[in-house]
Amino acid sequence: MNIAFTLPFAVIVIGAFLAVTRSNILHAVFGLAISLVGVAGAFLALGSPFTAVMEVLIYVGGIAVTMIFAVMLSSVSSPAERGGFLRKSLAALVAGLFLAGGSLIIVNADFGAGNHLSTDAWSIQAVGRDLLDRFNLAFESLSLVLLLAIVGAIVIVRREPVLPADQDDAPEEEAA
Amino acid sequence: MSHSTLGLICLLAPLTAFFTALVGFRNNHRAAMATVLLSGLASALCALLLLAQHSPQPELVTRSWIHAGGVDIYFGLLLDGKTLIMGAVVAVITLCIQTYSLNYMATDPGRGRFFAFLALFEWAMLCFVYSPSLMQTFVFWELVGLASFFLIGFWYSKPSAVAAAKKAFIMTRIGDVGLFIGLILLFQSTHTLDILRLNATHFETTRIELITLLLFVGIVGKSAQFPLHTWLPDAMEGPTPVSALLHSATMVAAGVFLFARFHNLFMQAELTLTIVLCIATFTAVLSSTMAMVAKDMKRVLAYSSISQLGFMLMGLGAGSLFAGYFHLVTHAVFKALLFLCAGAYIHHYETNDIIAIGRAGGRKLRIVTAGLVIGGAALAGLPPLAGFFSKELIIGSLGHGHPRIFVIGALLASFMTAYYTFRMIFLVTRPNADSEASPDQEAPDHEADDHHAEGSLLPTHAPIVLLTLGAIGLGFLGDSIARLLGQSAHHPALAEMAPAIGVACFGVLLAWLDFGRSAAAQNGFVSRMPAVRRLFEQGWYLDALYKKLFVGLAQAIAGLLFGLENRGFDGGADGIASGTRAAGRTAAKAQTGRLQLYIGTSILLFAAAALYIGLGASR
Amino acid sequence: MSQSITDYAPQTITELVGNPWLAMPMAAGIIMGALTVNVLMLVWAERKVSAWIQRRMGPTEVGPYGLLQTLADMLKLISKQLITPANIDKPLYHLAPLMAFAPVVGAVALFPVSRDYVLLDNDLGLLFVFALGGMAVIAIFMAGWGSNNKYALLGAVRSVAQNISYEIPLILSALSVVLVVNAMGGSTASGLNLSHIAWVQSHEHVWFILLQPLAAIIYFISALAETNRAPFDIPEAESELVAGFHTEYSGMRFSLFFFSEYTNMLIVSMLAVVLFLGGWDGPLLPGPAWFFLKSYALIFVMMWVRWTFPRLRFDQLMTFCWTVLIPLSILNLLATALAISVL
Amino acid sequence: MTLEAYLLLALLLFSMGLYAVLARHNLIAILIGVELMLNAANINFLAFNYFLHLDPAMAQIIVLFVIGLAAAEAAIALAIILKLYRKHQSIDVDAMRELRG
Amino acid sequence: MTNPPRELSPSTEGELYTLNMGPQHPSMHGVLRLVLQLRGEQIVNAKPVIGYSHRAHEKMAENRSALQFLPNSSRIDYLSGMIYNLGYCQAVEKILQIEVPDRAVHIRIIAAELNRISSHLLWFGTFLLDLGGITPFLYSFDDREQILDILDSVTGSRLTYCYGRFGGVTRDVDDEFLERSTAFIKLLRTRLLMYKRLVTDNVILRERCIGVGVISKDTAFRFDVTGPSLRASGVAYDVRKAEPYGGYDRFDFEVPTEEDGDTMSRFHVRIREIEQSCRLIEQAIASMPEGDILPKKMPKRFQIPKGEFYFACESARGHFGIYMVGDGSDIPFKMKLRTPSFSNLSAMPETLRGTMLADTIAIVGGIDIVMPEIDR
Repeated sequence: MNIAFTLPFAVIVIGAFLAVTRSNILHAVFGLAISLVGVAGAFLALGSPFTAVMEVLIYVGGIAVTMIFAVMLSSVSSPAERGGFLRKSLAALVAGLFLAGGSLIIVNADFGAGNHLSTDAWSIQAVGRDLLDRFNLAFESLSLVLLLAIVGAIVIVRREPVLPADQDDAPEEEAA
Repeated sequence: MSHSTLGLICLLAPLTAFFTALVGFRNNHRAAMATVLLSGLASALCALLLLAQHSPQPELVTRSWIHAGGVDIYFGLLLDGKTLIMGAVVAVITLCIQTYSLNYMATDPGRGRFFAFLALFEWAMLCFVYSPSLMQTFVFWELVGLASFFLIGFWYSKPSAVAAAKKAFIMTRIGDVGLFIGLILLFQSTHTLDILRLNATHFETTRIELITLLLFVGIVGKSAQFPLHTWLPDAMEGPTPVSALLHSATMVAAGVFLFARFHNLFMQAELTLTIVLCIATFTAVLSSTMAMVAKDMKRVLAYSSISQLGFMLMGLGAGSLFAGYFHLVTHAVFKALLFLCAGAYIHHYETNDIIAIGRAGGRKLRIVTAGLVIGGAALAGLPPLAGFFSKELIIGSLGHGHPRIFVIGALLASFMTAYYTFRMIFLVTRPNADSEASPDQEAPDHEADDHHAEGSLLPTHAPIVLLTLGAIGLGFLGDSIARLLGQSAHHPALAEMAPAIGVACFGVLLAWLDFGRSAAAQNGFVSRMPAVRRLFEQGWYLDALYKKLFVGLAQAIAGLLFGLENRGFDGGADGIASGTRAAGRTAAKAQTGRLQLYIGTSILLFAAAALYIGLGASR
Repeated sequence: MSQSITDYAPQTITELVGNPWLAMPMAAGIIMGALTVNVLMLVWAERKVSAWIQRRMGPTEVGPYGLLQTLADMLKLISKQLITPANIDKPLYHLAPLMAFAPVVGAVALFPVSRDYVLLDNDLGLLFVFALGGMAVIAIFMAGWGSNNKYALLGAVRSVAQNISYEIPLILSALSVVLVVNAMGGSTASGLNLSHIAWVQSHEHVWFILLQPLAAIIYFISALAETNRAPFDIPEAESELVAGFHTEYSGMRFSLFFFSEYTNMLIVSMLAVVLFLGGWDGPLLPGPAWFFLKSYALIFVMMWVRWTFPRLRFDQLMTFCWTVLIPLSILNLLATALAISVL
Repeated sequence: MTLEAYLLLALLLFSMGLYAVLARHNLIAILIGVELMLNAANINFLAFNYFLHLDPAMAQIIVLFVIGLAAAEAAIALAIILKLYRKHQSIDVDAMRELRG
Repeated sequence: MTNPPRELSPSTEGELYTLNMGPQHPSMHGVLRLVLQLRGEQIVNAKPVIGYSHRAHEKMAENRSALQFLPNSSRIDYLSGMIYNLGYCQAVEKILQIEVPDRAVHIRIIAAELNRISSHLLWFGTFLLDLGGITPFLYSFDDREQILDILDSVTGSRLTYCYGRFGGVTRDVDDEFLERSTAFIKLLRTRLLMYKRLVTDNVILRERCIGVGVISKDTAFRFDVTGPSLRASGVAYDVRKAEPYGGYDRFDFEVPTEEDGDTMSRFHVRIREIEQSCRLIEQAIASMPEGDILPKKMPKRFQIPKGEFYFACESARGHFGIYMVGDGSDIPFKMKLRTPSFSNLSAMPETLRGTMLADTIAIVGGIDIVMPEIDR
């Protein structure tokens, strides 16, 4: 086996397994982070270091961390996984069916071009130029979407500033 | 320095100053003010240099932003006669006003922010003026509106200022919708954003009527023409330098400038031109009447702005680019002057009321009073001041091949302009404590304290003197401006000018009789007709009318629909509803509210479909 | 552009041993050895610098000038009993020090020590450094959460908020340098390549601190915050949070955090040298000498700052970042882009 | 390695994400599943590009867009989750059933 | 017994959490424990818990004679031990109406003011240490060390002095002591200039202190805040001026006040007090008379007459009061100490509410509490 494939493969699958099965939600998030590092490794192996770096920067450094924040701000203890077995087995059934069907398709399909690797030259400059030229509209829209998402997120979670409690809230001795 | 460098400095200096002042010097007012002032100076110098180096051919300095769909969207400068003159006017007047604000805002706690917004305003206006493309024009058209919103609402703790800012913003936005649709239609029919190419386009169809009308809607909003003019008097809630800026070289001028910019297009649309003439003439007369009774100095000037803008549009609509444009330039100068003078009075006497200012000894501010008189005379169109030449040209251009009604309207407005201007001047310079006139508010007594004497008066007086010189001398530069615009300057014969001079003189004379004489009642002839007076004072009840009209209209429509619904639909709907409800109750059982059930089902179905297609494909 | 994962094996060592898969652990070993020495020296230097600033002697007893004092301390830390607090989140608690430690080692390999010598020459070097730096945040969170200690948790939350916020001006200021590099160095090589950045400066005979003074200042301030150094040492503010996220760590685990913190100092200093101070460029002395001279000079400045200023408050720190540094760095980036497109 | 291997890896990752979305109670865990699925798609994009050598820059740009959208989606989703938590004192997906019939 | 904090509404309750700051915490100045209820980093409630170093000084005083209690007095507040020690002596002198010779009065003022400076210098260092500035701590300790040396040379101890005797002081000072004190004050003036340049004008320090922990005049009166903290709120109350004792009325000095009542004001007040103490010492040295240090005629036994007595002096932290009830025997029937840090600390819950966690450190550090003096 090729180590350039198996290493990311192992990391992705182990991480995803943790992310999917751990009932401690914080562990699940860390599992996700591990899995995403593996995905970045796969990107490297697929000849795209730039996206790999971006994956780590944005996903691991940004999204995973935001999730951890959300976990801490919401539930410290995860909700009990009650009514578990039926639900889990049903979900596993659906996912398994999906997996089986998908593999069937992949194995049977002919992707035409065989397995010769892409050696086409690309550079950051090319990516950048395409971003600002060919995909300019998508790029600008995405930036707008991001901006709106940030503003929207702030608006959604904003609450009225709670003023420091009044003097009356101080521990009083009156009942003593 | 090359044109592109000059142009870039001219545009970037205010932007840089804006950010530096707003972000960098948040707590350092002095540094913020200095930065903005320096940037204003740089811009003015560059704009003047550009003007001095002008070449007969339009020149483009641009940087591309996006190529998309075969269209090149770019930003930059278009240097031709129109933009160069207007750019210089904007930059110089802004510089004057910034200098003036040094004193005017000296003790305001938010002065750093104020100066930052001044810089933003200047930047937006300059970019708008020099714009080579529709895209840039529209972007900065809106930015001008935004900056004016910030400035009008500068004293944001004052509810009236906030309301005025909102009103200005929303009113102009109404016009902008029209403008936006017009621009899109324009782009759709020409497939270019380039203003030069646009102007060279010749339209065969009547579509141009629609386009220009829509553009004119935007101009009506921004240049405060009837029926969207009501925001402008309210915009007086901002600090006076802001009013000076709004009324002279920026904001309202943007509308007229847009008209001039697309003059070629407008010339192809007969119908639009007629509508423009009607609205402009009506606005000029209407707002003049309001100015005749206003006691608030800034309001008088505001109404006069509206009416002068009407004049400009009359000139442009009558087909004379030069006349309208010339009036735009001269008006910018003397209106800025008048506002700065008004600001000096208001700052000193802490009242807006003309009568109160006069009685408190307004004439003691000699330089300011001189500025007021000269600016007022220019506004009234007295020879040989700047306003005279441009107004003559407009009335002259109306005389050629247009219905008499427009000329009469223009003469009427001109007469009233002279009347109310000199009413204001006489009330300030020849106060008569015994007259019947009663001020709405008294000026606080300033004999005892002299805190106004603090600091140098130079920043107040220098711009006033400079603009006074401009108001005197600019009228004689008509030929060179015409040359820059590529138009021939025609000099109307004395016989043509006679009626205009006549009505102006008559207006002054009447003002003298009503206000100037030592025995004058100082109430004006209008007050002998109380109903008319109230009508004028209430701005022809337009604000109230709008409220009634739109609210009432909405209610009427709602009532109509209500009746229709009650009788027509309800019966049928009830029957359908009960059936639906029964069906719904059954179907709702499937709606478990369990998100994951939904997802699972949809995934399964999707997977089945994919499997079917996939297997089919691989077979 | 690179096409295989083996491209990320250190080139020089790969040439030596022949197998890229062998070269990676070897490089890691070499780097860790070097870093250990570096950290020992830095701790000693910190003590001596602080002593000098405070008019004390600093360590004098162990070894000449107390040089071996930190070695002794390290031995002590290693031999100490590992105290594991009760009710911790075990996997997170135990993994956190390693997570803090690993990315740091990876990042060091990317720096060009001289014109010819760089352990791992990569066209995206700059981005890799930032990406690896971003992973440190996770480690801090694991430590803070895993410790089951309120001070540690508060420290972790502060630290993460601070690191994420200050990463933005850090990257933006570095990006304006990248723009300059691309404008000056032609489009053949990537402006994100650290060797290339250094090469352009020596080739054009201009250090980017002269072209990008504002970016340099923003970078340095953000770097102080990224490494949690005073006056931004709020996550581990001793007087408020005892020791922040590593309150509950002792012995070897603590020393791993300590190790990564001091190595982080070295990394941001080296990055500053590459970005702004011409890398290995300098007269007379050989490249590596200049490179490390400049790096350690910057580290000295960081120590100097630490022993001079009091600490900011957390909200002041965030306000400073979001209202001053980020707008300024964006402006600087825009101005740079504009200047490049005009000139 | 072959294209099929990467496609299978992506499929596996996707299925795991799908399982998380279907089986977990915790809204954040569901979000984690969604992220896994998005990343599976990303692997597919790059794998197809690598093995069928299409336009090299294109696949990367698409992946960048996906990452950017994922960031936006995570921000909004987490904000909503927080709001739900404040309302229900729970982030159990079964607690959010106001829309049931 | 105090009640638990009132229940908050359920919607916010889940977001509050309790943080025990202290009794073992780097910046709780000994063994103060603050029970903080936090929302994020904002303090909703703060409750000081004291008593971790209670040593029953007051009870001890009721079981031994006044002379036997004398060494205890400087242990109450180990940072201004000299002032407490001399204050206790002056209290007994007031009860027994013992005349103190002029020279002893001068010496006492020099010693007490040196002690006040040393206390303020220590506060200066530790306050900045709390704010994260480590270096000033070592500088101010360096200066303080000289005071300790000077006082050591005449009293024989560095911290818990027992220099006072009823009627005077134990040992006469020599010229060397006076010269060293003069030299030290000269040095201190230059050092104060340096501190101003390096510390007081520092932007970060100002950001951390200005507007933080404002104690209004009203609040100060309600909680009986005293000392520099009171004067920082704009009240020019100083026992040395208000009820002159120990010869302070013979010397010229000012009571520095600030208006804002925030931590920065307290900082300034203390720094300016150091200057005033320097002035006092200089005057005392300049006008140092020759003569005895103990009165010629002394009672053999120090019997506390029947009745209630109160004596107050100004310690480095404020109004220090000694209340004694005598029954005619050697041993006081009852003694109660009114210590300034206690009342200053009692204003903390109200001051801390709504501030950030980091401000807690600045505020608690800024009022300069000494735990043994609170616990006694």
